[in-house]
Amino acid sequence: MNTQPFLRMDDIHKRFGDLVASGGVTLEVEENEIHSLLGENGAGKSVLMNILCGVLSPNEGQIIYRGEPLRLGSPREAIRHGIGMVHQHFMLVPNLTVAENYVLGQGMPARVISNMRDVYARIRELSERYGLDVRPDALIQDLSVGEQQRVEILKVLFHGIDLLILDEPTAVLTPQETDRLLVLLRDLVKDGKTVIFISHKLDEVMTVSDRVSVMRDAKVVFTTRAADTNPRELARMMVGRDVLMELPRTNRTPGRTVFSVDGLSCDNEIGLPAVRNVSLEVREGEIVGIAGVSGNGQSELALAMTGLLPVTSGTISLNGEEISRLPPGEVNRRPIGHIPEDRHKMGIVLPLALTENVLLQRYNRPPFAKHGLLKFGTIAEHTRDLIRRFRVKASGEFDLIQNLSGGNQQKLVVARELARDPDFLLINQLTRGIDIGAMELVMQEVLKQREAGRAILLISTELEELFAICDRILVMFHGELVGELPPDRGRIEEMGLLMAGDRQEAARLAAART
Amino acid sequence: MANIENERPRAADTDIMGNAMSMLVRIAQAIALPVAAVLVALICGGILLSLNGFNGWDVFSVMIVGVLQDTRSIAEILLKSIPLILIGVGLCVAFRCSIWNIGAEGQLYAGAVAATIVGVAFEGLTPWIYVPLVMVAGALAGAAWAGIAGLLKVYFRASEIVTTIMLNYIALIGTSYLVTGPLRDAASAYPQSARLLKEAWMPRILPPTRLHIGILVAVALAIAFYVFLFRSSAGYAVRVVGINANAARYAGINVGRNIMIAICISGGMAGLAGAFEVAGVTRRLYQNISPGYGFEGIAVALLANNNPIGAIFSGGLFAILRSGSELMQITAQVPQVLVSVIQGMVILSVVAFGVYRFRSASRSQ
Amino acid sequence: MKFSRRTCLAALAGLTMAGATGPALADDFKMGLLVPGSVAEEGWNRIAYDALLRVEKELGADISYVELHENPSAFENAFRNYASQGYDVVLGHGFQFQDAALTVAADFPDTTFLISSSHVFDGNVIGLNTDSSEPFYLMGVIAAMTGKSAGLVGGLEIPPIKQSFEGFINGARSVDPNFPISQVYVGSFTDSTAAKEAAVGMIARGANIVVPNANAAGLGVVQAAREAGPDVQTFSVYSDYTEAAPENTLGVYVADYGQGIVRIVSQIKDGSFEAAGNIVFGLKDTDVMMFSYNDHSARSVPDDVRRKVEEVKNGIIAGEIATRAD
Amino acid sequence: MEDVATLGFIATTIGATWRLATPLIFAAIGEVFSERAGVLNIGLEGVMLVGAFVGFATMFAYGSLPLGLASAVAAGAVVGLLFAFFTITIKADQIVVGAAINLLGMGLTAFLFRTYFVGTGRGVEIAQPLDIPGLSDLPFFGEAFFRHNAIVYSTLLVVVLAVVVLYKTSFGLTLRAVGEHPKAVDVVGRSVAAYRYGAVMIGTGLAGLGGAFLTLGHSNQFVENITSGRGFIALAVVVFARWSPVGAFFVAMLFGLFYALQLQLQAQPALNIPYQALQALPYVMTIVALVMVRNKGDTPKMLGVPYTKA
Repeated sequence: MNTQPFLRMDDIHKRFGDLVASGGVTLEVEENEIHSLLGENGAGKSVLMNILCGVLSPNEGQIIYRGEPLRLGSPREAIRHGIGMVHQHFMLVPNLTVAENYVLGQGMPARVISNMRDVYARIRELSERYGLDVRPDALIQDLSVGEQQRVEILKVLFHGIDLLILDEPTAVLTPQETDRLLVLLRDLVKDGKTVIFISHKLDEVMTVSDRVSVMRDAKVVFTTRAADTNPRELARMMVGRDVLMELPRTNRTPGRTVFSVDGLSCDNEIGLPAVRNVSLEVREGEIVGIAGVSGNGQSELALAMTGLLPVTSGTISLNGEEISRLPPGEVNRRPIGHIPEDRHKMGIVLPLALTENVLLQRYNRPPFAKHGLLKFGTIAEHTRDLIRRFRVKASGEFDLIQNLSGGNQQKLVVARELARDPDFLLINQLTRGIDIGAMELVMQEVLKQREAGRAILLISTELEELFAICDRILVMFHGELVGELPPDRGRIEEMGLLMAGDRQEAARLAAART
Repeated sequence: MANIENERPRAADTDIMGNAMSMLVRIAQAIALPVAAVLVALICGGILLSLNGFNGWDVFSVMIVGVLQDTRSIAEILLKSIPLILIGVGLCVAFRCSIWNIGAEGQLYAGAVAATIVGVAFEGLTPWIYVPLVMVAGALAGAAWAGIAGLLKVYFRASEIVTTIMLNYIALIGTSYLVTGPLRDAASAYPQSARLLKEAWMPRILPPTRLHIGILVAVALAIAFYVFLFRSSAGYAVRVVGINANAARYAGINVGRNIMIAICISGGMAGLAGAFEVAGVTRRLYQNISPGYGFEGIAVALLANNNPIGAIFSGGLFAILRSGSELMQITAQVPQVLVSVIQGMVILSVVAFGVYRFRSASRSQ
Repeated sequence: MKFSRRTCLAALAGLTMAGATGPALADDFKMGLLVPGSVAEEGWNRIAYDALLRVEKELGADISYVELHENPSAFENAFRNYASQGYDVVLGHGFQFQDAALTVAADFPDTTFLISSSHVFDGNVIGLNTDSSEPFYLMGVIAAMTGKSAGLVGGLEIPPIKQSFEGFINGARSVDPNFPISQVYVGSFTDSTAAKEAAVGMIARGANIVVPNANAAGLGVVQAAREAGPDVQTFSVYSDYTEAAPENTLGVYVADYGQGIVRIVSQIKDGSFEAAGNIVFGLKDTDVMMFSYNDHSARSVPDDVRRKVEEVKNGIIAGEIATRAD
Repeated sequence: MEDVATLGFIATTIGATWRLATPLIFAAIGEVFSERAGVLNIGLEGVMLVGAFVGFATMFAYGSLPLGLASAVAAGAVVGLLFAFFTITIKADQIVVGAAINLLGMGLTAFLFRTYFVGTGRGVEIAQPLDIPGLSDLPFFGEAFFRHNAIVYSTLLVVVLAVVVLYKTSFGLTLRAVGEHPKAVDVVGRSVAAYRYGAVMIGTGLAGLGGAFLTLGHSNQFVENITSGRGFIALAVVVFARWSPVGAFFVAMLFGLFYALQLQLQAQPALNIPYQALQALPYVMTIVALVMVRNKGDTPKMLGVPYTKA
């Protein structure tokens, strides 16, 4: 009976033009297990899972599911076979309700939607069974990211799925929410479901999985039982060599205060208060971290600090100069660097060349411009220099930046900002979406800046990143700074409570520790 | 935007031979696309003619030979190309900034009206002052008219597509009012303005033809705006705003100001075109002074891939099409409306070829 | 509209040679026409096109026309194109062609430039005017004698249209100084929908005579009259389109511009043409300007009115009645 | 002199309003479908011309009003297919292709009209006003509301149908999602492209009908450029109506009112305003309206953005 596994993806190939996304992947998943799929960005995890849920079709290879070959023409067919996926970027239409999202694409197009009452009832029932707290009539755009994820998971359950695929589900969650999710996944397995869990967070994978597969360079290179491995081994399999997660750094006494914020408040784009009365200071040779679940005002704080969002009250000073009322063009003229949160949204201009991206904030002043005209010779030389120093993989300085991988794009952004020789460097998500190799390089570069006496503020949702390089970590919740901790992995639970806004419990924990 | 081809300036000190070669290849590609597109459109037009009882081949051969037969014909084409190049170049700047200014027609009228008001007002002024004055008046009025749409976009986020279309109608109706009312030539019953003073006329550069200095101005401005867009800081800012407004803000570029700059440049160029029409060609303001140059300019910019230098050639091509269509009707009685069919087809085939090229480029990556 | 390879090549050869050797070469008598809009429209542009066709038929001339939609900058070039190809007569159909013709005329003394709706007279540039205020004056008389109130729907506010309306008003007021008349300009020669609604509005407010002067858009007015039933009447102006609303058409004013043109052009052709000034066609030119009644109208014009109109007409021809100021 | 405020004047104006709004209602509601699915079609003017011409030509040849209207809808949909092919399949810029469609529509209808209809001079039989017993003869209300032809009344039907299709069917739900978050539609196995084709063709089909109203429901002749800018006005109506079919109906009525007032007020000799000021009114009001409603962020998020799988 059990000669055939529950699911077998056999020698799957998928190419996009010359890019090989799956180069003969073979993956076996047993029924009723949580099977984690680990891998760096670009290793081919998402493509493989998109093939499994019918969004993409493979060039070669076959899928055996419950002993039968499975040919999927569309995600609808996958759902019919009981395979569903919770995507990393939610597939929820913001101007529709939860229930409308659930019935989206179901049934004949000409069907008049009349059974909404049944849909509501079913949603309520499932929501209660798994303790998900989802209201069927809520508009998606009114929900928080965490709520939206619960809506997504419930959607898959709503469609009666047996094999559930989750693509990096914990990236947007607090540690507590993550724990809750992991418990939920266990419950689902108890109910007879099978889960494929994509992640790059080793600790979660170790906690939740029955088995783990590691992907590298578009292939599955390693599959094992979770009990038989350890994080170090998994990390080595992911990058193909040992990874040093502990970066060496010197003990250094911070110098004078370079950058400080006092009582800062600002509103978000739609006019709601986003940052409340934030005060902090960053000194020479110090890396200050801001931890928090995304959506707690960090983005607005970063924008406000660089003049991109108007400040409603409070002051920002750089080297003693008050800059909170300056327009961004003026802030740019100060020795301040800013690595933005979402490089595609603001850090780079995709259809332009590397040179023209390096030019970005300094397009109108020496050494790149003179008498209003751009000096391409100087710009090109500077760009070549950055490419060399930061090992950016590009065919040349005139290559379009959209042809570069995410990691190389980020390296160029980091390179550009560091090359501006800033006294104060603001980093919002240093390593988001880049592979471990690039991660190490950029983290080391930032540490070098610390050695050189720069003041650095690192906003991140990745605790690993913060613990690795920060001197102290502030925690942000609902627009406020709710606590400060040293970068001590032993206090991660305390940090999680602060990130969830539970100051009392965190304080109790801190008290108990001493 | 359809396919923002990226201008990639090369540093002088890199491989010169390689640069020259790749430059040639790029130029060849840039030329091959519009030429192929125009050929396809002409073939479609020819088929349409043949289906309706004309001999398409003969019609087109008459057209091409006819429009290029002598100095005067060529001068006429150049004359027609002046407004098309000016408007096309201006729209290259606007489109590079992702501003869909559909209102060049109205801005042309605004320029024509201003040029007329100035052009009939100052007796005894020397042409050395008067001619530039008329040009400046036209350009400023066009820029101001476009600026209304710009302000509405920046302050009220009103879609410039809609506002510029509305402003077209208002400009046309306003001109109709002016030539039947306040600006009407007192000496005539006709809805036309008084003749512009002789000193305000655009000097002719190739007598006895009507070709005037506008062609030199248009070409010079095309080159100037090429330099502006691809070689200057200000033009870089305009382009970044057009591609990614968030990145522009991040870079310290004032998005609203650059939207205003781009839309006012395009409006100013259209206004200048209007000034050239009244002061260089008709010498009076009529209520229908433009046969749709403002709309044609959109196609001119597109065919040029939003490159001002390219707009010189695409503007010239559209002028040939237009002259040719008049000749086509004179000699072969082919309805002139066919020219808008051909223009439509030119646009569609440019789009189709452009996408093909874009796709093959991305495959090779 | 067949267009053969042979004629095309001939035209091509003619063109090139004309360019090289000047106008004297051409043997055949040739006439060209510039119209400011589509000859496919009922009304103004069509009149000129019909005239051109008659010149071809009756005088055996080679003809050609070009439509220059709202395009003043192209006028001069078109005149030059024709003149340099040896065309003997070029008709610019509209006052707006006048400046361009004057500019070109000096270079082509052998070509006669006729300009419609213009009072110009300068060497070989001669204005031709069809004074539509005269027939419209008659319509005004009829309206005031048989109707309650009248509405006039114009295209754009340009002299030929303004003058015709002035004639209508003067005619009506000569009968009844308080006769109510309203006017609307729809601002377009193509928007027949707006023209119709303008007429519908007038009818609703009591007008039982509505008269268009808006080229193609004018058809909307006829349509409005027809839908309003037999009580509302209109006139067919410039050309005869009685059949569009046979029961609602009181009369037909046909400007047989062709006849007038043929007359002038034949004189030019045989060299007998001597102009002493610009030419005005009026009711006196009975071959050119015809006004007739439609007996199928539901409210056919009664005989006493017809007699009165005949009197007025004679008065106009005799110059005793001025149909408009100036 | 007549008083502007008389009941007769108001009744006439209201009647004219609805008739003048009718082509706008069809075109604007069609465009709501298209834009809700993320496709901006500025080629409406050209499509309406094609509808006006094809409807007229069919009626001329076969004398059947239903056939004429149906062929106008079909012709509009065919032009929509062309537009959709370029913008959805080839992923060309929607504004550029729309501009080309306008040129083609204008040129082709004029070219064909001249080649085949010049000199025919004859009109066609148009849709007759319905005589509704008891209502058409009512004072005031009869003139204002109950003396229209079936095409005018069908605008009400179109609004209702549009609301039902857009908000009460699976198709409509998916269509709205396509303009907002196409990937979400893709992953549930519906083809984004197919929905966009559908939305565009519904839009152009209705625009074709709007055009046909001009030749088959109002004047009885095709005239070159008979739409006289109504396609562009319809675009403004959609923005003003915040992409709602019901809104589109009322905003189109408002524009109809401006048109009607313009024509009616001109005929008032007592009013001493240059008629051009009245003519400019609808366009000025559009701009004022845009400023007043601001951009509330209910623009379909993916409007104008081609969708690429994965």
